[in-house]
Amino acid sequence: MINKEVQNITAAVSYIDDGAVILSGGFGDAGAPISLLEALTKTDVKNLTIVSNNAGEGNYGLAALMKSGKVAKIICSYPISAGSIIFQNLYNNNKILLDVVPQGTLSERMRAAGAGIGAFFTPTSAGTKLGEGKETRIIEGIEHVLEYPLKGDIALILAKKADRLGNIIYDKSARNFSPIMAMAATTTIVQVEELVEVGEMDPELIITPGIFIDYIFVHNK
Amino acid sequence: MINKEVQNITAAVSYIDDGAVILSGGFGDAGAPISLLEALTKTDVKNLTIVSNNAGEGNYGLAALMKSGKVAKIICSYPISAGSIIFQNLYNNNKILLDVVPQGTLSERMRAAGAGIGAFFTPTSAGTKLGEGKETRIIEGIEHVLEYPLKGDIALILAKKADRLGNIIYDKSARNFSPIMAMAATTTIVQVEELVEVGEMDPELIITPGIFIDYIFVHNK
Amino acid sequence: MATTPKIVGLNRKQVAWRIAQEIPEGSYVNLGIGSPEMVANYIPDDREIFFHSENGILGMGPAPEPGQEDGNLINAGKKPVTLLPGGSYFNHTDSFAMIRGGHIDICVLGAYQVAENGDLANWATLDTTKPPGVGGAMDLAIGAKKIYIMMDHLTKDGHPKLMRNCTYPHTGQGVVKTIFTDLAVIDVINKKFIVRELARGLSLEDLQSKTDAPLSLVNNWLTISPPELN
Amino acid sequence: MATTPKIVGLNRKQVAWRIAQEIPEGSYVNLGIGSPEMVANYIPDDREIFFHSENGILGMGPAPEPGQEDGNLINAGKKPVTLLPGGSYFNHTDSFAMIRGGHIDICVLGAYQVAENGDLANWATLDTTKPPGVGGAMDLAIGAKKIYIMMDHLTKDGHPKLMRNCTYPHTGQGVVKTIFTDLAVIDVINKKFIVRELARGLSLEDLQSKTDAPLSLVNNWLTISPPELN
Repeated sequence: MINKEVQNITAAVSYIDDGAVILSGGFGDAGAPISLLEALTKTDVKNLTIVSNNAGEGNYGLAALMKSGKVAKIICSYPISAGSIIFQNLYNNNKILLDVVPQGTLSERMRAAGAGIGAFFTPTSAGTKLGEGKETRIIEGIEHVLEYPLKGDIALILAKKADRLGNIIYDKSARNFSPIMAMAATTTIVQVEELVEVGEMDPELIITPGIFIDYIFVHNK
Repeated sequence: MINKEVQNITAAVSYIDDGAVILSGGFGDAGAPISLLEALTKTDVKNLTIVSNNAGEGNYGLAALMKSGKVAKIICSYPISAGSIIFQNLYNNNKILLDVVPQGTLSERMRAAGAGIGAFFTPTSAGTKLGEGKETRIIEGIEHVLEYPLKGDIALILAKKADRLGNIIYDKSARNFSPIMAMAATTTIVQVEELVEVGEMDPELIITPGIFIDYIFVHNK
Repeated sequence: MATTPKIVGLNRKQVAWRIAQEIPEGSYVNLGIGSPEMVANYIPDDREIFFHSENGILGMGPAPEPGQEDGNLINAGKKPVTLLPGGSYFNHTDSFAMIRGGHIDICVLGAYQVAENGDLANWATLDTTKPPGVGGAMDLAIGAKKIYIMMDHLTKDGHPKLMRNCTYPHTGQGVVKTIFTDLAVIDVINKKFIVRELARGLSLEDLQSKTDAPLSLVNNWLTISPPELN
Repeated sequence: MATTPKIVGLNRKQVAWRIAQEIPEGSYVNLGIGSPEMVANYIPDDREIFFHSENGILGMGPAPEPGQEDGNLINAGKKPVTLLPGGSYFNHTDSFAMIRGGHIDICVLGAYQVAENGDLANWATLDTTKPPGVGGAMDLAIGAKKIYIMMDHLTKDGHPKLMRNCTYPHTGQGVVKTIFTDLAVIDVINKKFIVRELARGLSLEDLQSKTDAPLSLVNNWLTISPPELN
């Protein structure tokens, strides 16, 4: 019988290796897998690349992981939230690399990785500093830039409920990047509030089918 | 107060002009907007291009529309179902143009139209007859072909329930192409079984938000 | 006595009010982070408008009552919001498909500068000591059917923000449709600034003196007549 | 007495059984229209396998009881199916994202021809009088992690189907992993056909005489030992 649940959080993050590209869910705190990120802080892995919309806030979650020195690079759309002090200190001291990607392009590049699209032309960033150096093409009279898939070794995401097969549902706007990151990573680890029986979730309502989920960590057990 | 419901089926199809590109939902009969297609048969429009997975079956729905002589061209993945007699007769008599597109590419091209993607590279059809004449590129060692968006003037789709704002849900595998076609057309007309009050549908369960829906025809009224 | 140097200008709430009047019933609207969020407060009661938030919400409602905040229901500025009946949730990629695919009717954004050809600069200054951050600005700029700009006519230092050419980094090229400032309503038409409304008592000459690019005034121009809002 | 010309060969059900044994627990599997659908009938009872259908189903179950058919719950062959507990529905684009994105572990397809380099021909014949139709075959061919082919070793006319080069139009290039025929189990390794199992009593020479491309036999080859299935 398939059971994707891991027994503890140490096991959940044991699948992450040095140098991994980690897709970290959430928009601000909504949907951020805080516990998984903090468990990762306690491991020996290093030289991580983080892909996430923001660069952490305060001293917890992603910010704590960055503070631990394990993050060599962050790929994100908006690292300048008022609370992103740890990131900004690291950046100012040249302790972390930053790649800023427009939010829709960030999301679409991960979708391309998950959907087997080799590259795509988007009008976003054409003619701007963020489009500099990229291949461009005029399509239907509009300048587009060519963007490539952004694939993760690991996705760390947060959800509301899972079953043992890895079917998951989210809560309100905490859904945000997670369904796409789950598709775009080789291995996806989800932190959920509740494990339910197989068949308990409405099949019309399952947002991420188990095919995209590898390990489930139930947080409030 | 917004109300996207039309009062009768004649009004529903009155938005369709000569030469329109119509995205017609369904996989076989599941999700096919049979009544809308048949109502269209009774209008004076002509020279239509139909985009649909199949080429109709029997004498009803899409097959009836083709039989009426209104369809100049069909873009589909699989027009050779056993029951597609009307299409096959038209094709054999050079009365209809056919463009065969791999099913995933058909769907992805419509998604690109709906999502503002200018073009995309896909490995599907590379090195095959269906990839002939297309721009190709080797990405990560794999040959890809460049595909362009497939936009509709009109989408005709079937759903289970709608509210007056155009939020809709589908039934089981009848969902298939409809959510994507609704995004990819300038004007989307949905045939539904039931109109429900605003707020009655679970916001987590709404598959196509009203932003993609222009007109609602309630079939079993 | 408190003084304000702009005796004829609209205050921020009045600019938000003016923009709200411009939004027809049934519109799907994205309001940028900051001042543009105020536009939602001034939509006429009899108009049904749908607010989109790029983090995956359509049908976003106002801030919740104190104590009713839900950390999983926030807007693009990461502030607690509510969902109206008929609202829905979707993932980020679908949300930006709505934006990039031209499904959002109107997006109201702030700006550092707008050029007469419609170029928009609102994501980065010339200060390179701070890390850059773009968020969804570039996607919104190229994606929404109409880009409305809500901004002060001049910078805090008194420099013009309506320019012949943007000196700040571009967010998008030729994307701005209309600019709503404390002093005027200005359309971008054929790469020119065309003034269609002026604050009470303001002349085109006054406005031109505060504007880098040349302005034209339409014949049937109006005076902006906002209600008192404090 | 009924006669069958292939006295050593497996029947269709036995080939389906053989493929079913090859599918590990937890696999996400797409079965092509036609004979490959039979594979689902022979999955060992203690193995949990998830069947994907390209029209937007994961966790597809067997055909419903007579009278329980639902026209909105059909498989890729448009035949009524059921949904198992834990199954889910999604749109066509998401379904092909699963396929093209390499999330399907195994896809079992029929074929007109397979070439020794793994090229697959299964969507069109050389008959140009009929309209073409490809369905999802090309997406499945390039997308699934492993492509298994279920086919007769020879055409009905006695021509080989395992070829040096496909003479029929390609579905995909270099995509086939393993071919299961009524006579053998053959892997495609480094652009060569490597036989690893033979039907009872069959020699490699017998098999080579029915095959266009050269065959090699692994040292530890096995005899296929299916149960009786009629």
